[in-house]
Parts: sequence; C-alpha cells; structure tokens
Amino acid sequence: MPGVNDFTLKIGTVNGTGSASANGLLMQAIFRMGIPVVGKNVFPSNIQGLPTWYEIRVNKDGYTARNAPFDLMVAMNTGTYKRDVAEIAKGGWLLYDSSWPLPKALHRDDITVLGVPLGEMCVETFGGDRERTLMKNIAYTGALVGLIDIDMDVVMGMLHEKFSKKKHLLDSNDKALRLGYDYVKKHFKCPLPIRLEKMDKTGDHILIDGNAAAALGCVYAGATVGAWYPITPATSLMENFNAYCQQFRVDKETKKKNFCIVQAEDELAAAGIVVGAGWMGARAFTPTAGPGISLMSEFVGLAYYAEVPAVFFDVQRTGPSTGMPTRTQQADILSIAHLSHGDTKHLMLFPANPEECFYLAADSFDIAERFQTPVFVLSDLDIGMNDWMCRRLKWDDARKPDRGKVLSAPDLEKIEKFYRYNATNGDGIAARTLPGVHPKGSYFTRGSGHNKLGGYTEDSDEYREVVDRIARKIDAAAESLPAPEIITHKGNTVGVITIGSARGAVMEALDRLRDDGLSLDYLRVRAFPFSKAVHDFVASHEKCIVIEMNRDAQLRSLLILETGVHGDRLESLLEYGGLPFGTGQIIAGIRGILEGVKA
Amino acid sequence: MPGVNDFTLKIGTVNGTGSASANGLLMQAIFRMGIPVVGKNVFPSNIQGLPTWYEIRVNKDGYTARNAPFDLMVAMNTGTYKRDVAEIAKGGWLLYDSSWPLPKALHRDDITVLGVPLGEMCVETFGGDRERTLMKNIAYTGALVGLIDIDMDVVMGMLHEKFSKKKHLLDSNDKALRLGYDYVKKHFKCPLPIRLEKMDKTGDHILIDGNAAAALGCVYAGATVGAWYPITPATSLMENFNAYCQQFRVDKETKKKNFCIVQAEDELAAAGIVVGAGWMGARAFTPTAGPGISLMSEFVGLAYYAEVPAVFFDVQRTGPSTGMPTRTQQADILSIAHLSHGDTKHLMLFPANPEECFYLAADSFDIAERFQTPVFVLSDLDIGMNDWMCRRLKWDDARKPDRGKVLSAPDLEKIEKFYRYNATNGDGIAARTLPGVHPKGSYFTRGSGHNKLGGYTEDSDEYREVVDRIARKIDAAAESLPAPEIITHKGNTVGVITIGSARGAVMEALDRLRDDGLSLDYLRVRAFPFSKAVHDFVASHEKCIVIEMNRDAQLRSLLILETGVHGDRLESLLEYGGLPFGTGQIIAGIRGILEGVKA
Amino acid sequence: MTSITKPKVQHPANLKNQIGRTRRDYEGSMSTLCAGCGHDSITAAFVDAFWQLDIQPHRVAKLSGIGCSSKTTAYFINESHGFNSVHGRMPAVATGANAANSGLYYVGVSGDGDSLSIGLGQMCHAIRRNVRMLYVLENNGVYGLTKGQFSASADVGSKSKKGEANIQSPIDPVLLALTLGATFVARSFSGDKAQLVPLLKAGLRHGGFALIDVISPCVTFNDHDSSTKSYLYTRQHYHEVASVDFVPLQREIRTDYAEGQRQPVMMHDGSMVHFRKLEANYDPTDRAAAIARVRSAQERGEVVTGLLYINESGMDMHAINNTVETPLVDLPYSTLCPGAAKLDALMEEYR
Amino acid sequence: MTSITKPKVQHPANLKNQIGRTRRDYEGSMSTLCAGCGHDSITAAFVDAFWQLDIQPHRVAKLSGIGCSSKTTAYFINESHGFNSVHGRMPAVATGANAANSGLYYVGVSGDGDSLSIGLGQMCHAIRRNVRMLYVLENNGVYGLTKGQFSASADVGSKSKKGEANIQSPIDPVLLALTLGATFVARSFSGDKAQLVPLLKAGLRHGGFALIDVISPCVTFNDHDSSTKSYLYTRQHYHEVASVDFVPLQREIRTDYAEGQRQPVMMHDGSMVHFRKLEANYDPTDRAAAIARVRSAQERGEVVTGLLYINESGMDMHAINNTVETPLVDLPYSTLCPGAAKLDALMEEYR
Ligand SMILES: Cc1ncc(C[n+]2csc(CCOP(=O)(O)OP(=O)(O)O)c2C)c(N)n1
Ligand SMILES: Cc1ncc(C[n+]2csc(CCOP(=O)(O)OP(=O)(O)O)c2C)c(N)n1
Ligand code: SF4
Ligand code: SF4
Ligand SMILES: [Mg+2]
Ligand SMILES: [Mg+2]
Repeated sequence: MPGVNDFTLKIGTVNGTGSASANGLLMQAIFRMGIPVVGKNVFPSNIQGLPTWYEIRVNKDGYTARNAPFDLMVAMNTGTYKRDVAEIAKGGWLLYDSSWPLPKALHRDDITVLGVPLGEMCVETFGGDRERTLMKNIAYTGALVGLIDIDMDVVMGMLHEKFSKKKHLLDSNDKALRLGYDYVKKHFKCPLPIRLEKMDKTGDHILIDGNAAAALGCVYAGATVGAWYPITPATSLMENFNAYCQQFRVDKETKKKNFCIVQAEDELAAAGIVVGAGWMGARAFTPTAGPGISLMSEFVGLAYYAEVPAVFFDVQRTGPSTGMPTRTQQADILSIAHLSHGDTKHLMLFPANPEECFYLAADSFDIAERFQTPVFVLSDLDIGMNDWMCRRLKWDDARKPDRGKVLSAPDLEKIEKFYRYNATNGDGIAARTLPGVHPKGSYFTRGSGHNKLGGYTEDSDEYREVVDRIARKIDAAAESLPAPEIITHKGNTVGVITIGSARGAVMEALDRLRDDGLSLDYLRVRAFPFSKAVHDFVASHEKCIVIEMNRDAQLRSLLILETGVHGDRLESLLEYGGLPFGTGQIIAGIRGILEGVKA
Repeated sequence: MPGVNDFTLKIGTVNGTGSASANGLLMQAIFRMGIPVVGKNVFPSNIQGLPTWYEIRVNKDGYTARNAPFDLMVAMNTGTYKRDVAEIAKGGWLLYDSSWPLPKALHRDDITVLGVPLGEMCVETFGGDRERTLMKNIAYTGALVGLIDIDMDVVMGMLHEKFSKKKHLLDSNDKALRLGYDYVKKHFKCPLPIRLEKMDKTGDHILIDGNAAAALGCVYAGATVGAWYPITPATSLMENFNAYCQQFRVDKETKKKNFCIVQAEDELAAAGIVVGAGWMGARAFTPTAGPGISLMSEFVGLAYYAEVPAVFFDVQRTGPSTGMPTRTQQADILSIAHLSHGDTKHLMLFPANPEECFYLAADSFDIAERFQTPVFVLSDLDIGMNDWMCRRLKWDDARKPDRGKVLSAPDLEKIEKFYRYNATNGDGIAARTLPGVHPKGSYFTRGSGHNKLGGYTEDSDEYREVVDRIARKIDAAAESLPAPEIITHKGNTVGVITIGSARGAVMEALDRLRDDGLSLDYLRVRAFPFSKAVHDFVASHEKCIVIEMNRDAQLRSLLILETGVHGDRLESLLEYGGLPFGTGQIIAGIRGILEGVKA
Repeated sequence: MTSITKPKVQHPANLKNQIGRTRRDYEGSMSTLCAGCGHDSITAAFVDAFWQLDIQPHRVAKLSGIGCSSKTTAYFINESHGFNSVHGRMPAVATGANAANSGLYYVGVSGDGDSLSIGLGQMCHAIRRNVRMLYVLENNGVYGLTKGQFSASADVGSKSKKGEANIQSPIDPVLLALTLGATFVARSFSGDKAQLVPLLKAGLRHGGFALIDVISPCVTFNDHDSSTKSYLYTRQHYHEVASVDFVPLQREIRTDYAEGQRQPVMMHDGSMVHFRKLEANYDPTDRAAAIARVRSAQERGEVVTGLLYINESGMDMHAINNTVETPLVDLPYSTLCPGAAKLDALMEEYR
Repeated sequence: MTSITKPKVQHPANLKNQIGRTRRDYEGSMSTLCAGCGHDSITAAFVDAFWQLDIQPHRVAKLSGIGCSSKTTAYFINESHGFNSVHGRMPAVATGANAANSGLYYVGVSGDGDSLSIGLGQMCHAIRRNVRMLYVLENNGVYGLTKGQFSASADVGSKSKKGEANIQSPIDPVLLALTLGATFVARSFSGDKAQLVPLLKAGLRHGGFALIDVISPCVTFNDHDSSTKSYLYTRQHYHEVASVDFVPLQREIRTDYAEGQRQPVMMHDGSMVHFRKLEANYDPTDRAAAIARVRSAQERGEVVTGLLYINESGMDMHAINNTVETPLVDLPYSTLCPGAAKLDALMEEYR
C-alpha cells in the first residue's frame, strides 16, 4: 500500500520542452529531504517533440526498482493521455493540465482526477512562447510541492543555488512555482495520502548516474587516453570524463592537459586508438553501445591475441541492430564473451549501479593490465543514464595501479634477452615491455601467428603453445575478478542468479517473497569468466532461476557452458522490452516458475 | 602397410618457383589412371621464396584424409631438409636433389635415400634462370613417374593438352620429364613397392576445390550480385564465380553481363552491398574469412532484424585476428551463431567437401529467401583451396528457386493493405515485397525498433512481438535445413559427432576402429540450428565424442546449448594447429577418450 | 502542453502532375525533427522535385544511414521504399540495391557525421564507382541525433570559427568529390528552395553519382562557444540539470537570391553565413576550375552554391560492368541457370 | 633448389653515425617479399634515413596494417617496436600510440589497398587530426598479398591503361591529402633512393602528419591485359593449374635523375612510367599551386615527384589538444589521480 514516503509517480511530457530540468529538481528536492528516491527517464530517440516520461519512486526503505503501476500520474502530454491514464494504480491520482480537456473516454472511476490549468495560467503570467513553455514545467512542480508535501524551503534553496546570478530567472521560477502550488492548495485537499515526510536516510548518499560514476573511475584509475564515437547511451560517459579531467587534470598555470581524448571517426577507429595507446603503456578506454561493439570486434580479436590491455565500456541498449537506442537491455553478454572470429574469450565486469560503475571502472584498468587483454565493463542505459541513489564514492589514497608484469629499464638491463610471449610461471601471463623504454625491450607485435619468442610462425606447435597459454591465462583470471554478490540462507534449495541493473528489483522481490514465507538464495555475477563461488552456488542448488534482461537467456547460456550445470536446473526469467525490471514482475515470475516446477 | 595404390607422398619446395603446376599435374595423372587420390597444399602467407609443401595421398579405397607420416618425401628445399626428413615413415623413401648435399646429420637408417641431381641436370639442359627453375619441377615429376609407375602416356597426354599451341614449351617439358625419368630408371630399382596400378575408380568423379564448387552453386542458384573484398582463403570463390559467369552469363552477341560483381572497399561494404541487393530481390552473396566476418557483424545484425535474405560464405582459416591466413580451422562457428550485438541467432550450413559446397551453396539462397535472414555457409581452407575427389556435380533442371513468401504485383492487387512484418501463420515468416513492383507493396525497412505493421516503435510490447516472432522463425527453420549425416549400428552407446572437413578423417577412423572391433555411431551436423535428428542422436547415446577443429570446442558448446544435453556426456577431440585432421590422430584420440572414460 | 505536431509539408495547390499525382502523394510520415530544422526544409524540396519530375512514387528507393538527416527518408513519398540502414554505411546498401535493380530512382540522404566521419570511406568509394544515385548530404556541422558533438565538417555555415579551420581543417565534401572524380557536384542551402528544387531534379536525372551538399542548420546544436545567442550559452547559463532539455521552437531559415549574388544569411545562433550563388554563365564542365572556384570562395569567407560540376558522359557502375539493360532482378531464372547439360559438360574439365 | 634467401639490405660501409651506430643497427629481419619488389627498396631507404638522422633505434615505433607493404616494418630496425595491426586500420593504432606517447618517432607503412580501400576513412582522419607521424604509402596499384586484384589507385605507374582512368578514376593519395589539408605531402619512386632518403628524413622531422606516396612496383602482379610481357599473360598462356605458381626472380628497378627532369622508367611488365622531378626552385608552400601542379602533370601523363607541399606551422594533434609536454605514459600516477580528498569534496555536488 502506498503511503507516506512510499509511492510512485510518473510525469508524461514532450521532449525538448524543458521538463527534464523540472523533473530533476523534483527528485533532488526529495533526496535532500532525506528520503530515498530514484528517477528513471523514459525518452524517445529524437531531440524534440516526442513523448517522454519521468518515473519517480519514493521509498523509505531504500528500494530503487521500477514499480509500475503509478500512484500519481502527471499527464502533461495530450498525445499520451490514453496510455498514461491506463498506467495509474487503482485508487491513484491523475494530475493533468486542464487547459486541454481530458477526453471523457479516459475517465476512470477508480482514480482521483486533479485538473490544474497550467497552460492557461502560464499564458496569463508569462510573455513569449519560450518562457511560457519552460515555466509550465516549474508550475507542475509547484503543484506537486503542494500535493505531496515537498519541503518548499528545500525547493527554494535549490532555485537560489541555481539562479544565484540570474535574478530575473529566479523571479520567474518562483512565480511559476507559486502558480501551481497556490492552485492545488486552493482547490484540493493537500497533501494527498501519498506524501513526503523528512527523513535522514540520504546523508551518506549521492545521486549520480552510472556514466558519470564510470568516468570518475577512469579518472581515478589514471586513464590518460580516451577514444570514442558518440552513441546513445554511452555518450555521457566520455562527456563526463572530459568534464572531470577539465576539473582535475588541467595544469592550473600552463592550462595544459594531462589527458588526451580523441573523438574518433567511428568505433573501429576508437578501438584501434585504445589498442595503440594500451600498447604504448597508457591506460586507455572507449565507451560505446551495441553497434559499436559489433564494429570493434576485429580490433578486440587483435588485442586478445596480441595481448594488449584495453578497456571497453558497453552501456547496453536494446538491440539487435539499431534497435531502440533509448531503451535498456542486457543483450550483448553472449556476443562479447566470444567477440571476434576464431577462438576467443573475454573478461567482462557487470556493475549493478553507478556505485559499482565507479569501482569496477577503476578495477578494469588493473585487470586489463594484469591480464594483458581487453576488459569489458557492461552496464546499461538504466544504470548509465539515470540518476541513482548510491553511497558516497570513496577512494583509498594508498591504492596504486596494478600495472601487471611490465619490465622497467632496470629490469631489462638485468636480463639476457627479452621474449614477449614467454610466460615463465603458471599464471599464463608473459611479461611485456613498453616501447621506447629500453633497447632490450624491443619486440614485434602482431595479430598473425607468433611463437612464444614473439617471432612470426606458421608452425602448428608453436601456434598452439601461445593460444593454449592465452586460454589458461583467461580462465585463471576468474578468481582475480570481482567476486559475486551472494546471500544464502540455510537449507534453501532454490537460488536466484542475476546480473547488473536487475539487482534492485531482484533484491526487493526476494525480500518481499521472504516476508511472504518464501526464502530463496541469491547470487549476482559481477564478472566473467565465473569464479569458483559461482560454480559452487550453481552446484549446491537444486534449481536456480536466472533473471536477466534479454530474449535469449544469454547469462544462462554462459552459466551452462562455464559451470557445466545441466540446463534443466536453470530456469529463466526474462524481460527485454526495453524498460527495467519491475519488482512485481519478478515476484510474479518467480512464483510462476516455482509453481511450474512443482506441477 | 603402404603398397600398391595405397601410400602417401609429400613434396617440399619453395613457393613462387612453379612447383604447384607440377604437383597438380602429378595428382591429375594419378586421378586419370582411375586411382583415388587427394592433394593438399600447405603454403605460406607470402608470394615468393618461402617453404611450401604438397601432400598427395593415393588410396584405392577412396579415403581422402591426411595421413602423416609420409611414405615418400620429395625434398626439394634445402631450407626444410631437417623437418622433411623427419616426416618420412619408417621404411619410407626420400627423393632429394643431390645437386645440393643432404647433411650427414639428417641421414636416417630406416629409410631409403634416392638422390637425383635435378638442379645440375637442368642447368646442363636448359638455358636461363627462368626455364631452369621451372623445368626442375617437371624433372622431379619425371623421376616420380619412374619411381611410382605413373602412366607415361597419361602424363604425356596431359602435356599435349596443355601445350597444344606451344610447341617449344611442349618440347622443354618433354625433355625435363625424361631427365628425371631416365635418371631414376637407370640408377634405382623402379618402380618402388609403393606404386600405382591402373584402376577404374574415378570415372564418376572429378577433382575440384570447394571454392570453385561453391561458386558454381551460386551460378546455378541464380545469384546475380556478388560483393567481396579479397581475403585468403576465400578469394578464389569470387574469382571462380566471375570465371563461370564469363562462361555462362554473358550474352553471346551483346557481350552484356547478367551479373554484377562488386569488389568492395572492405568487408563492411561487401556486407552492405549484399544486404542492399537482397532487399531489392536479387540473390546476392559475399565470400570472406574470419576477419571479414568480424567486420560484417554490424550488417549481419541489420539483416537479421530487418529480415533481409543474404548469403555469407566463411572459408575459415586459423584465427584469432589475422592468425595464420594459409592454415585451416573451424573456429568461427560460435561467433557466427550469435554474430552481432543484441539477441541474434543465425542459420549456418556446414559442407564437408567441395561436392557439398556446390549443393549447399545452391540451397543457401533458397534458405535465405525462405527465412528472410542471413545464411552462413562455413567451409574452410582445406575444403576451399584444395582439390578433392568428388562425385560429378549434377543439376536437376526441374529445380526452381524457392523465393519464399514474396508478394507479386497481382498478389498485391488482391489485398487491402500490405504490412511487412505481419506473419499470419505459425512458421513465423511474414510476406515481403520487392521495391518497385507495385505501389501497394511499399514499406519502410529499418534496423531500429519496428512493430509488426512495419512502423517505427519504441513500445515494449510491439518490439517484443516482432523479435519473438523472429526467434520462432529461426528455431522453426531447423527442420528445413540440410539433414545431418548419420550412421548408426544397433546397440552402440557411444557416438561420434563431427562437422565439415573433419568428415574424411573421422569416417576413415571409424572404419578402422570397426575393423578392430570397436563400433561407434556417427553423426555429422550439416546445419545450425540443429534439427530433431541431432537432438535424438545426442539423447540416445550415453556418450558422444565431438570432433572439431578449434581450441574451444565450439560445436560442443552449441550442442550443449541447443540440445540441452549435459556437458559431461560430450567429450571433445580437438585439433587446431592449422592442418587438417589426420586419420591416425583421430583413432588415437578416440581410443584415448574411451580409455579415459572406462578408467 | 501537447505533443508538438507539425503540419505535414504544405504546398500551394493540389495540382496534379503529368501522371495524375498531387504533391500530397509525394509526402511522407510526419517529421519528428525539431521545429525549424533545416532538414525539414530539404524534405519539402524533395517533395516538390519528385512531383515536378512526374516520378511514380513506388519506383523510388530512398536510402539513409542513421542521424536526424537520415530519418528524413521517412518524411517524403510514403508510397516508395525506404531503407534506414546503419550509421555511415548507406552507400554500400545503395550500391547493392542499384546493382540488383538499375531501374529505380535512388536517393541517398545522409548527414555530415554519417558521410564524413564513419561513412567517409564508403561515400568516396560510391563516388569512385559512380553508382547512379542522388546523394544529398544534409550538412549541419554537428551530430544532431547524439546531441551536438562537432562533426568533421565542423562549423559549416558559420563565421564565428575564427581561424579554427587551420587547426583541424574541416572536410569539405564538395572539394572531396571533385578531387575523387565525381560527375555531378553541387552545393546549396536548405532554405533556398528556388535553388534546391532544380538541383535535386538535375541530380535525380543525372546518369551517375550526384552529390549535393546542402548546408542545413541544426536549430538545436548549432552553437559556438563565442556566440551569446547560442543554445550552448543558454544551456550553460540556465539549465544544468539535463543537458539537452529545452529546445526552443524555431522557425526554418529561408532565403532566395539571384544568380551571381552574395547573400548573407543569419543562422539560428546569430552567426552569419555568406552564400554566393554561381553566376548564370558559370561553366560547370571544368573540374579544375570548379576546385579553384570553391577554394577561392572559401578564402573570401563565402560559401559558393549552385551546380559546380557536371559531366554527363561518365560511365556509371553498370556501364563499367557492362551489365544487361534489364535490371538483374527482372531476369528470369531460366536465363540465369546454365542447366544440367552445361554442368555435365563442364565436369569434363575437372578430370 | 633452395629457399630463396635474399641478402639483408647491404650498405657501402660500416660507418658509424653520431650516436655510434652502424647502418646494420637499423636493419631488420630478412625480407620475405618477392625478389625485386619495390617495397624492399623502400625498406633500404628507411635504413639509410634513420641512420643518417642518428635516431635511437628503440625510440622508433613502426606501425602497419596488412599486406606485402605492411610486412616491411619487420625488415628494418630490429631494435625498435613494430606493430603489424589489422588491415587498413593502422592510422587508428598510430593515433592512439601517439596520443599516449608523443616522445617517439612514428612511422606508418601501408599499401594502396590498406590505405585507399579498407583504410581510406582512417587515413583521411589521421590527416585531419594531424597526427605526428611519417606515413609511407607503398603504392603498387594492386593488392599484392592477396594475389593481384586491382586496388583503388589502379594502374599506378603504367601507361597501358588507355583511358581507363575516366571509367573508374583512381584515387590519388597525394591529391586527397592536399585537399584534406595535410601539412606535408610528397611523392617518390621506390627505385629513386637519392630522392627518397631525403624525403623520408624530412617526413620524420615534420611536426605533423607527413604523407609520402611512393610508387613501388609489384614485380609479380603488375600486369595489364594488354601487356604481352606481363605476368598475367605468362600465367594464362603457360600454367593453368595453379594461379600464382611461378614468380620469376626479378631485379629491383632503380633510377636516379636530376631535379626538374622528366625520367621515363620501365616497369617489370614492360610499361613505362614518366616521372617528373620537381625543379629545385619549386615553392612547396602553396597548397593550391601544388594541387594544380599534380593535376597538370597527370594531364601530360607524368607522375610528378618530390616534396609537393609543406607547412611547418600546422598544429599537430597534441597542440590542438593542448597536451602537456611530457608524454602521457611518463606522467606519474600521483599527478593523474585527484585523490580521496577531492573525491569527498566532489560528492557534495551530487547531493
Ligand atoms: C555504429 C553507430 N555509431 C554511433 C551511432 C550513434 N549516432 C546516431 S546518429 C549519429 C550522428 C549523426 O550525425 P549526422 O550524420 O551529422 O546527422 P544529423 O543528426 O546531424 O543530421 C551518431 C553518432 C550509431 N547509430 N551507430
Ligand atoms: C579485414 C581483412 N580483409 C582482407 C584481408 C586480406 N588482405 C591482406 S593484404 C590485402 C591487400 C593488400 O594490398 P596493399 O595494401 O596494396 O598491399 P600490397 O600487398 O600491395 O603491398 C588484403 C585484401 C585482411 N588481411 N584483412
Ligand atoms: S537536433 Fe538539429 S539536426 Fe536534429 S532534428 Fe533537431 S535541429 Fe534538426
Ligand atoms: S606480390 Fe608484389 S607487392 Fe607482394 S612481395 Fe611480391 S612483388 Fe612485392
Ligand atoms: Mg549533422
Ligand atoms: Mg598494393
């Protein structure tokens, strides 16, 4: 039951009209009231004039998953009235701009309709199309302030911060806010039963999106070269990296940069740039999405076989092909696992939220250099582009980059002769050198057949020796990758396995089910290849339900192949329509599967 | 035991010196004597000056697999003496050019050494570097004619055919042939125990390589548009297509072509051209190898999602990356199965020899049009570039192309309105139209989200409806694809599963094992996704040994994922050093596995 | 508030052309671009050009890559075939389509990101092959759809770039095409319908690859740091929360000026572009002169517009290939399959 | 018969350069190219150029794609770092390497297939970014390594093409680079060491992207249908069985002629190329003049050689980016990581 500090609301507008700012303001205000909140943007793949939505969930217990239907719908777009009204929960509220009539057909008996003539009021109050359009957003914000009891001081504080140097804008915003606020106060019983009350649950937290957090991770890891080609939803990762570098990496006096970002001509080039920079010894990365991954695959095979460290971020969106660029999915897992022709296998990391984006981004460079191979960090649009409530990000100043086996000039002085692909101990990792460091470190890098000495070869045994070692190296890496998140309860025989952004909804669903007397174990993979802990989890449960966001059960496939578990012990719960999992959907899904199993 | 019409020989030379012609002549002569024979070229990835080998196997029973060590070694390259001498079977023979001494260290007690001063004789007999170099090859051919009793009439007949219009060349060749022939007749006891005797076992056969056969299949299927970018070992496929088209597809009077071959600027473009042509309604194809597959993956995803028929030939070579371009492997299977980002699954056909290249190439166009999706024909360097003995290729003039569901102008006249992605019956296939045919057939093709009416969508349900149907369509295709080759014997509990060019060695190994009292069942997959017959085979055997040519057991992975069999019922026998499987290797491998299983 | 529904492209009259079709028959779905986007103006010109040429709608194949510009193939001639392919690779799809069916009209619509960055190689090779198609490059100097990164044509249509051209020189598709031997090269401006429509018509009729570079201002991301009227400025000083949130409704920029004249046009960000229309007696058959003309205009800070070069005697891809006249897709299978007897005969050569 | 072992590149003397190195120190592994291949001549010129410039071998990074030409990076300066990457994508690898470490000498070696077909886009964009590197395009008009298909530079170095240029016009890397704003553009001939070595040295010293297009005949596949001396003819009339079986041992083609002079050179297939060396007083600082010069030479059937254009004041990628002087790879981690305190402070902005 929705109630105080526990409800969902959704705002339907048209993109390019300024609503995103207003929605951000709204969410931030709730956050500053100390109440756990999360917001999700559902936007079209164009720039102006199409329907867009913003979903806010307020939850005192800190659950962050999507939770449709919605308790309060703010329907500002006549073009989507029908759809929006249908999504209101029984007993919920509809706030609409009564300057445009709500068609009779859409009236519902089981909801409360609140009409506010926002458009009209703004036309009366403001001059010019531009200001009228913009201020309407602030006006509905004002209405919400009144209806759900947002702390007016907090909101005003934010407006002051924002417009400290633009008095006239402050005035308009203030005026607009009051328009909506006063109207609802006057016409409706405020606040509604779904309303806010200050808490102190967000003090240790921040609101950040995954792309910003990942970019910050790259900065802290000491990445110096970034190559990219713009693509939704990965674009803001590099934009953020650039912004942080401008802040932290530009010499105050000389204004010189100690980083180099290359906007490449396409993703093939971006991948090549990262490989070139990694070969030189820089920490280099490229953020992209599905189509970019496809285009990068030739270079990924080269980096794998020539053993060049490189970091790839795949902010997944709905595929295949161009698919739905502004919708989310986890459907690149299987292609990346064996990306590029020939025998390959790649390391993958799977952050579940922006916080993990930060830490895993930082880790990814250590891992890439340690194992001298491409590392993929797979987040998705939901994580990458939405603001999530996370714990404050921390850094340990004692942490130093793990560069792996890199021979320095003194190291090279000491040895007789350097051979690039000659691994001397069991980990399968051969020492490398960086160009220009020392004459003895010279070697020839190639994607064609080579032997362990680094020489060109077409000899079967010499070829096999190298690719066998690489296979060993990759498999051995499993135990050094981020460990899975595991929650078990004694005696459980059924486990749930999930990945990435599905975490929030799964965790909440498991809590709910447990409250209802159904206890299930939980594992979330955070890396591929899977470590022993994953194998053990799978082996020690009679049945696991694999919850992931793609059509083809890709994680399940990798689990079967890697752990050797029989497929009939892994059930699938899938969502791939482009929106994040909702908690209810998972609860229903799990119940359905378990009933099927029993039957 | 080697003997009459049952032995192997290998010739080591330097590439670019004209030996390939001589070796071809040799093999063809044996073939024309009615004796089953097969030749394999082991050549370097350069143009001139590096070691190259040619392996010939003569086998009266028609076994065609590689069979090292060799009964007779013709060592013409001082640079590889050591390696070549080591590869001679106990009791075998070494023929070397005694103009250059054979280092003492290389002498072996267990072989017979036959020195022929080929170089010296040619210097004495011919003038000019060019002729001397070329004629030395014919001279060793002459020596072999004497040593293994090749029919001199057959050889002379071939020279006459070849040089009918070049009397002086005929004379030189004749002279060179006699040089070698007379020398061995004079100095050694001829013929050797390993020798030839005329048979009548090749009358219904031809000698052809897989690329030529596949090209012919494309011609017969009515392909009109070919796009390509040169790459070893796929290059000769398009070169052959061009040659056949020049022969069969050019109007005798106008000299106009009814085909269009585009040498693209790279593989991305080649794929795009094929997609464009397929969309227009032409039968279009592109041949490539591993690196090309990686580059094509973005377009493959588009064709999959927009449902455009397209045929891709992957003549596999040793990967990953550039790998060993002149060596063979079957290591693109897994990448192709799920090529491109997002949820995808692709149809694959696996010919085992040139004969199947012809028939499956022809079929691939029917399949691509019927299922409106990319079809991959995966052969490999061994099949594609070596001459194999096959049954004569046949064509049934009654055969008509299966264009699948294409609405004609009259069809369109009859219907109210056409919607592109609206499948009305259970097969999941929606009718398509071809551009320009009829106003009512117009529709918009895109790789972005679309609904079943062909409209752009970002709606979850509409999106899912289409991708779900595509998944159904691909899975349902399994039963319409070429059936597996299966040989079973009552009561067997162990089966062998293999693919492509491994067939020859596996079949022979199974025969041998059966002669030795070990009977195993056999299945060769010829298509993906797997049909019920494959599922049944896997299900009905306690254990299957999966024999394939890659490091990572890719076919085994697909079998596990698709059939749901538990991995511990599938053992792997792998070869991935770049050379084809040898029969002995498979016998030993199977025995080893079965012993391991018992132990 | 409502969805921003823009009227379908409107035309003066419901006149019928020679094949009995009204302009409406050449319209497409409703545009989802920003109000005032230059690309929409080009769409309107397309409608006019096709209508005026009396082309059967269903005999038109429209191809594009990905981008705001590439979307526009959906906004004209509903009753034709459109293919929104992948980013930067439309030239290959068009090449294949044309190879298969030489009988249709081909129109490629692309953007400067699509053509000059990711698709540069493909565009150059389509030019080299002389694939018969009208290729319209809707050039706004930015990546519109991914929200405003600079493209390789950089600051096209702006005077505020002050010498930046010397730092990272923009790629000029017109000079490139002239260098690569293109047989039809023109430049125009989205707002100059009087010039654009005839150029589109000429391009559609050309016997090879016809490139028209159309300067087409992006109303949303056409900003330069230095311009105080720019969107960038507004964004930085007004809305920090979401990066592309408010897009003011702009009006399309129009112009109309005489041949030989210089015409300054103000862009949405307040910067000026100086167009110079080729004079009536300009001779468009001299490639070297065309190159020199474009360069000298650039040096004067002008953007020269009009048909810069044309050569109707060039051979297109099919002429080079010597393909039959009948489109390949229309050849009956019986003429394509050599039949069993020929195969049997051929087998003898493999013995 | 024996393996064809070719002598390592030989030099007149074992002289030491300023840093005490002999020419031998700049040699590489034994070439596996065909005897007489033009690419081997260029390799020899590289050895001389590096030796003469007193460059520390291990401070050289050699990058290439895939092809016979691309293999040659293994054939000079063993003691340097080489990267044989993937076909056509070397410019990106070089860009990344240079971004990471601005302190080394960068040499890219490519072929006409590698640079003008699959790699065209990348080469153009490396030019646009002005990545500091010497880029040598070993141009033979064919795909050597895949056995002789025509490349996009077609019949380079041959007079026997009789008008084919008008049918599918070859892409001229020199004109392209000039059009794209390259800051160092030259052309030479593999056999003209006297011209080539100084050009390589100049290119290595250039502060940006230096393109040298070197006509480098392929001895094996340089044939034209019409030439009776060509390999193609030999093949068709002699050996049908294997398509590339016999490769005659050829001698490298050499030439040496004075500035301003015209020099006809016979190729392996018997065709003639007419080289014209720029005169001593040619002014290489005028881009438009350079373009005109290349075009007019082409019209006369000449291939003009020499340093066509240079501009030392252009800003390279790092100058545009305003990167610190210290190569990025040499920056200590402490200067790269902002540290915990700054992160804590930053967190306040996310509330
Ligand atoms: C392979 C790939 N990379 C990146 C993208 C993202 N993307 C979509 S449109 C676009 C640029 C569009 O710029 P332009 O072609 O100039 O078109 P405009 O929007 O400016 O008209 C990009 C980078 C993509 N769709 N596919
Ligand atoms: C992606 C990819 N496609 C095709 C090839 C095959 N291939 C190798 S070299 C080459 C062309 C080489 O031509 P060029 O660059 O002119 O070099 P040359 O051998 O003539 O010196 C091709 C097509 C490849 N290695 N990779
Ligand atoms: S973002 Fe720019 S290019 Fe895209 S639709 Fe809007 S105005 Fe046009
Ligand atoms: S094939 Fe041509 S380019 Fe390649 S090595 Fe031989 S001569 Fe040189
Ligand atoms: Mg643009
Ligand atoms: Mg070449």
